[in-house]
Amino acid sequence: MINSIRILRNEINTPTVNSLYFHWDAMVEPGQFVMVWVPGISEIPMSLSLTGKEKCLTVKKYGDTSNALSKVEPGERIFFRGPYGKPFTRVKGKTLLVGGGSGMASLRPLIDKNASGVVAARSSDELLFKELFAKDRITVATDDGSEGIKGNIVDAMREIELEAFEMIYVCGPERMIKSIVDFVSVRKINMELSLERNMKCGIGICDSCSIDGFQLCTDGPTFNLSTVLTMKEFGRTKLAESGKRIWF
Amino acid sequence: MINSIRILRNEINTPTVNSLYFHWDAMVEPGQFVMVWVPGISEIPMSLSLTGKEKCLTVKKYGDTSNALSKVEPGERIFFRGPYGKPFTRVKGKTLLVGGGSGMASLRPLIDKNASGVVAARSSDELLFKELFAKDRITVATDDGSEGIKGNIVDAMREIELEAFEMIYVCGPERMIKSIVDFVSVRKINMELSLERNMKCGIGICDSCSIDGFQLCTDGPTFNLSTVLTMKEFGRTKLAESGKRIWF
Amino acid sequence: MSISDISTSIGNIHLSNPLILASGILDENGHTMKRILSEGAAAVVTKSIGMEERNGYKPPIVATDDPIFINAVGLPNPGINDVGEEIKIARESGKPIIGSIFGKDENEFIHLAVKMQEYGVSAVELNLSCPHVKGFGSEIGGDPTLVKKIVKGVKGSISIPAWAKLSPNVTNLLDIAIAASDSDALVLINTVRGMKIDIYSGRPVLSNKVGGLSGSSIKPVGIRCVYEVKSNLDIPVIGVGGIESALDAVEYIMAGATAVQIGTALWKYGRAVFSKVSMELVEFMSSEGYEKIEEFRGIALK
Amino acid sequence: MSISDISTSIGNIHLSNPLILASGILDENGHTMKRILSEGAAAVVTKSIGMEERNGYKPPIVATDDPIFINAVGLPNPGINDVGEEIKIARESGKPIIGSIFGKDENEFIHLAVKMQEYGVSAVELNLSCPHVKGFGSEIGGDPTLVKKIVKGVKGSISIPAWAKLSPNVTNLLDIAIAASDSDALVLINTVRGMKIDIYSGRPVLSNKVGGLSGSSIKPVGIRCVYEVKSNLDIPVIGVGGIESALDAVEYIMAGATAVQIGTALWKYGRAVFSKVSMELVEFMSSEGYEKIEEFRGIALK
Ligand SMILES: Cc1cc2nc3c(=O)[nH]c(=O)nc-3n(C[C@H](O)[C@H](O)[C@H](O)COP(=O)(O)OP(=O)(O)OC[C@H]3O[C@@H](n4cnc5c(N)ncnc54)[C@H](O)[C@@H]3O)c2cc1C
Ligand SMILES: Cc1cc2nc3c(=O)[nH]c(=O)nc-3n(C[C@H](O)[C@H](O)[C@H](O)COP(=O)(O)OP(=O)(O)OC[C@H]3O[C@@H](n4cnc5c(N)ncnc54)[C@H](O)[C@@H]3O)c2cc1C
Ligand SMILES: Cc1cc2nc3c(=O)[nH]c(=O)nc-3n(C[C@H](O)[C@H](O)[C@H](O)COP(=O)(O)O)c2cc1C
Ligand SMILES: Cc1cc2nc3c(=O)[nH]c(=O)nc-3n(C[C@H](O)[C@H](O)[C@H](O)COP(=O)(O)O)c2cc1C
Ligand code: FES
Ligand code: FES
Repeated sequence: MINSIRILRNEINTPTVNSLYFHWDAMVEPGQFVMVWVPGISEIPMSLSLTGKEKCLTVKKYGDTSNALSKVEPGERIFFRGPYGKPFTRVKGKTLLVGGGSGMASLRPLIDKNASGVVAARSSDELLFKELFAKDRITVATDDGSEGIKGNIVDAMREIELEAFEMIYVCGPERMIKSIVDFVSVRKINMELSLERNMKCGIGICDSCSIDGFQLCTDGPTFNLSTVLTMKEFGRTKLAESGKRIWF
Repeated sequence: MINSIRILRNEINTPTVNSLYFHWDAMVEPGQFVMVWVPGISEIPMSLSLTGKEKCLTVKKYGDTSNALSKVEPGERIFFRGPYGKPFTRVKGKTLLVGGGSGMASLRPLIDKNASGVVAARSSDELLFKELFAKDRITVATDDGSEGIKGNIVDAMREIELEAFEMIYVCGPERMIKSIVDFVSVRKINMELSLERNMKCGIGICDSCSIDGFQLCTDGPTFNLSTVLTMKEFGRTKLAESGKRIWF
Repeated sequence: MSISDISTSIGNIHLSNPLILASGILDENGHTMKRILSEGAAAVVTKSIGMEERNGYKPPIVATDDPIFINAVGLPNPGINDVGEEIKIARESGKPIIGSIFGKDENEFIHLAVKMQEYGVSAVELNLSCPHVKGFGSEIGGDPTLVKKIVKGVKGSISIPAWAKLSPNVTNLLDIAIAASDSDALVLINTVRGMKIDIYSGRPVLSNKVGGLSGSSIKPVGIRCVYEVKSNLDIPVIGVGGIESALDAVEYIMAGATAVQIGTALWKYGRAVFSKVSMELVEFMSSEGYEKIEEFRGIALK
Repeated sequence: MSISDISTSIGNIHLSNPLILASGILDENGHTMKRILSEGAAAVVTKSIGMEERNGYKPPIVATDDPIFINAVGLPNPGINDVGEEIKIARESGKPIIGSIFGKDENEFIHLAVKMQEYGVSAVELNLSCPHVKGFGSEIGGDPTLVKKIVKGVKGSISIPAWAKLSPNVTNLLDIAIAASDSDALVLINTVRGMKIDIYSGRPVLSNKVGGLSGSSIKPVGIRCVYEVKSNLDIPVIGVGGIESALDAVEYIMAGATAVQIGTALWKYGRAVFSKVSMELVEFMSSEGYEKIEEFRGIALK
């Protein structure tokens, strides 16, 4: 079933990111996503960046679909199906949220009084949702050094005592996640990672999001670190639109 | 969905009537029926003659299908779908059950300490379920006078103070019901009548059981007296297997 | 906002709402049709009527397993000579009665259509598509030459409109639709050939074994057929197949249908389905800001 | 009672249970196929593979509304040259891999089949029936002459078995089945042409507009096709369409199927559907007193 819901407001977060707010009375948990259809263009996976009664999609403009989506105006409709996917595991203690690219979108519902954040971007104005963390709980990295540490997300993580957290949640493009996984490797930490891959069906049918025989859309997108460490395809090969195996 | 249930026992009630007992955990109310399929032969409507946890079909042997059905042995399966139809309205006070032909089958679940009965048949050995009533609560009529009143069911009803009952339930072939309706006409009594007509689908689709635009299988088979009195087709015309209007 | 107008017209036949009772469901008996019309259907199509009385198949004539609904009724009908009486009763409603007919060749169809016109029906519907009766189904509805001949013959013999009802059980629906395009409207679709086996008896359920699948399972097939035909031909289409709610009806109308027919949904909702769907339609239209059906008819074709 | 044996064979291909993953569902990536085999499928059919790499259609590629499932994936595939690697990974499972192929003529099919044989598949499945890709669907699968030529050509060029997968979207399935009867088995059925329109946007949902209906809605069509073919031809048939439980599988087997394929049910049950159905099948057989599948295969045909 396709939900068609009029949005309440369209908020500009960064020059490349907008957030669309709307009411949708479905049970959604942090880490889950929907397939958003932009009629006439395409359909793309989007995490829910708010999971209470008010829901939100936080859209980074990459291509045609996300650009069109980011322009939806209050009162206009968005079309989507879901929610899909396995949510993050919730914990009681201190948490660290590590997001790159649009990754912070899916981590946003996890921001609470126990959460610290690591946000990375190319430059200062692209840092997403860093203002939602308490000042002393946020570590920032930018490629160009315009804010925080000059460097990538792993450079930011080096500054932090990772073992101090009950759970570390990570979300971002596979290449970024790969560098994080290589960095933490077999350290004794609890980490869940939300992966991103090409998705066509969103419901475990089409094989386009698969990794080591797991379907990201149904077995994931969240996986724990030890599962990711077993994945032979992770960070190495993925499927092109055609299904052809390609190397990162 | 077709239920396929093994019967527990097959009881001979009269030379032409058998009862098949089985467990079926469905909610059924007196007056409702099922469509019983005898693979390779046909499918016919049958009332439930017990509606508790143990259910029962009471089968009068008319033709191929009912004959085959009456021969099902303990441990063998019967196949049926349902329950279908509107049940009789239950009342608190004294009731009178009037059954002819196999009609007593659908009335049987209504037999309780408040119930009196009128049972009619061609001859003594065809009187169905009369033994289930208290001796002083049963009126019997036979065409050949071999037991009770010599005469038909209306002759038996003449002997009874009909106004004394909270509800009179009637079941039998349309011709018999017609004579009862003509007899009681507009008397001030509460009466519900379960009609019998050719049924093919049992679910309000095929029009073969229709009477005055009502479908017996979904609007009935039970109707109250005042509705039956408005029916122009009742007792006059019915539909042949082809759908052709035929006269009684 | 003014209240939405759900009326529509198919040629000169005006309908107070776009909902017509489909052929074969509760439309043999005149009183039944009259009651359904009084309870909200805008028009009814009669059971398909042939030259002679026919008993149809023995029960079981339906195999159901919600939402699956398969029937093999076998075209029971009183025959054209006796159906006049039923149509007369149904006509007391004052609403349009459409006479559905089936035959094995052009001459039978013409004879039946002329008789139906005599009985005062508003249009005839040519059943070119019964999926489970030998000699009347795909043998006719799958042959463009025969379809063209029948439609032409009937059109030349009567003055009331003739609708052609087509089957989805063909390799190329468009060929058949083109062959039938002399008619005043196409009715899409009849049932999809299907079958049910009971695994505890090991037997096909329907006495005829094969039957026609209808109801919600075939709605995507019906929508596809209407869309395909309306994308290619400029002829009124009446949509049928799996309509249970206004949302289903709207889907057909957006695919290009002028009106719709409802059959199997009576299984779930009874005769009340017509008033239910009408009410839902008014609701949908006013919440979406549509005042007339024309405003959204065929919009998915663009 | 001894435990029921649910193994079966299609020609020389032995299956530990009668459940095969259908083509097009989770079978592009070698690791995916391997995992599904390790979780209970007896064999997998690959995604249909063509001569060249193809991206398939843009999303939306599925339109779902339980139990309705329509897809227009558009035959995305890496192309025959690159699929060998995936098959190699899948073959590590030790279970049979069936290579599905599609082409636009005899020569393409032969080339693809020969390549598949080189990759070590246990059989090829000729997809003669994709309902929504121009040039590869009914244009081929609806033409008996072409079907005959392709099947003959392929059979003459390889030594492994060739199965022919047919479409239900034809006027006369039996004609096509006869044309394909040189193959080692028929696979029935591919999806039924269908479509979904979203009434709030007024647009067809699938980017390709028309797609293929699969899942429980088409089971009656699949059963009918298997029954129709097995009533007339003596050739092994593999049943596919809407199987979600052992009861569905048994229905196909009673209609004459030697084995079955499962696709859309992964939507509802995930990869676990294979072990679920296997367990249910053992249960059904032991409660009904069947020791082997042969005891009830085709009993509805009698
Ligand atoms: C489970 C899941 C959840 C997601 N949640 C969100 C979310 O909440 N917010 C959000 O903005 N995005 C999210 N994404 C990513 C989003 O689906 C893509 O951004 C989207 O598919 C882009 O589509 P497009 O048509 O606009 O761009 P395309 O035309 O597909 O791409 C345009 C260009 O951008 C690049 N590109 C596309 N996607 C990404 C990406 N994810 N990372 C880096 N480069 C990319 C492409 O390679 C291409 O060069 C999520 C993805 C997944 C799998
Ligand atoms: C709602 C409903 C509930 C019913 N409940 C029961 C029930 O509980 N027990 C039961 O035995 N029957 C019941 N019947 C009647 C039963 O359906 C018929 O007896 C059955 O259809 C006969 O089928 P057959 O194939 O055996 O006989 P057929 O071959 O159809 O008929 C053989 C001969 O018997 C005659 N005949 C058939 N049915 C009747 C009848 N009902 N009355 C008089 N003559 C008849 C026929 O006209 C024919 O001459 C019920 C009918 C309805 C509509
Ligand atoms: C029980 C039954 C009988 C039918 N009989 C006829 C018929 O006589 N003539 C005809 O043209 N269509 C007949 N049909 C087909 C319907 O008119 C309709 O085309 C089909 O059922 C799809 O619509 P639905 O899903 O709303 O039922 C019959 C359908 C059913 C279910
Ligand atoms: C998403 C999807 C993709 C499919 N792709 C193919 C394909 O590439 N080749 C093919 O022969 N059949 C394909 N099919 C058809 C299936 O193999 C199967 O015949 C059909 O879906 C019916 O089975 P099911 O109801 O179990 O899914 C596809 C079906 C689906 C749902
Ligand atoms: S997106 Fe299709 S399987 Fe995950
Ligand atoms: S038996 Fe078919 S409508 Fe009643």
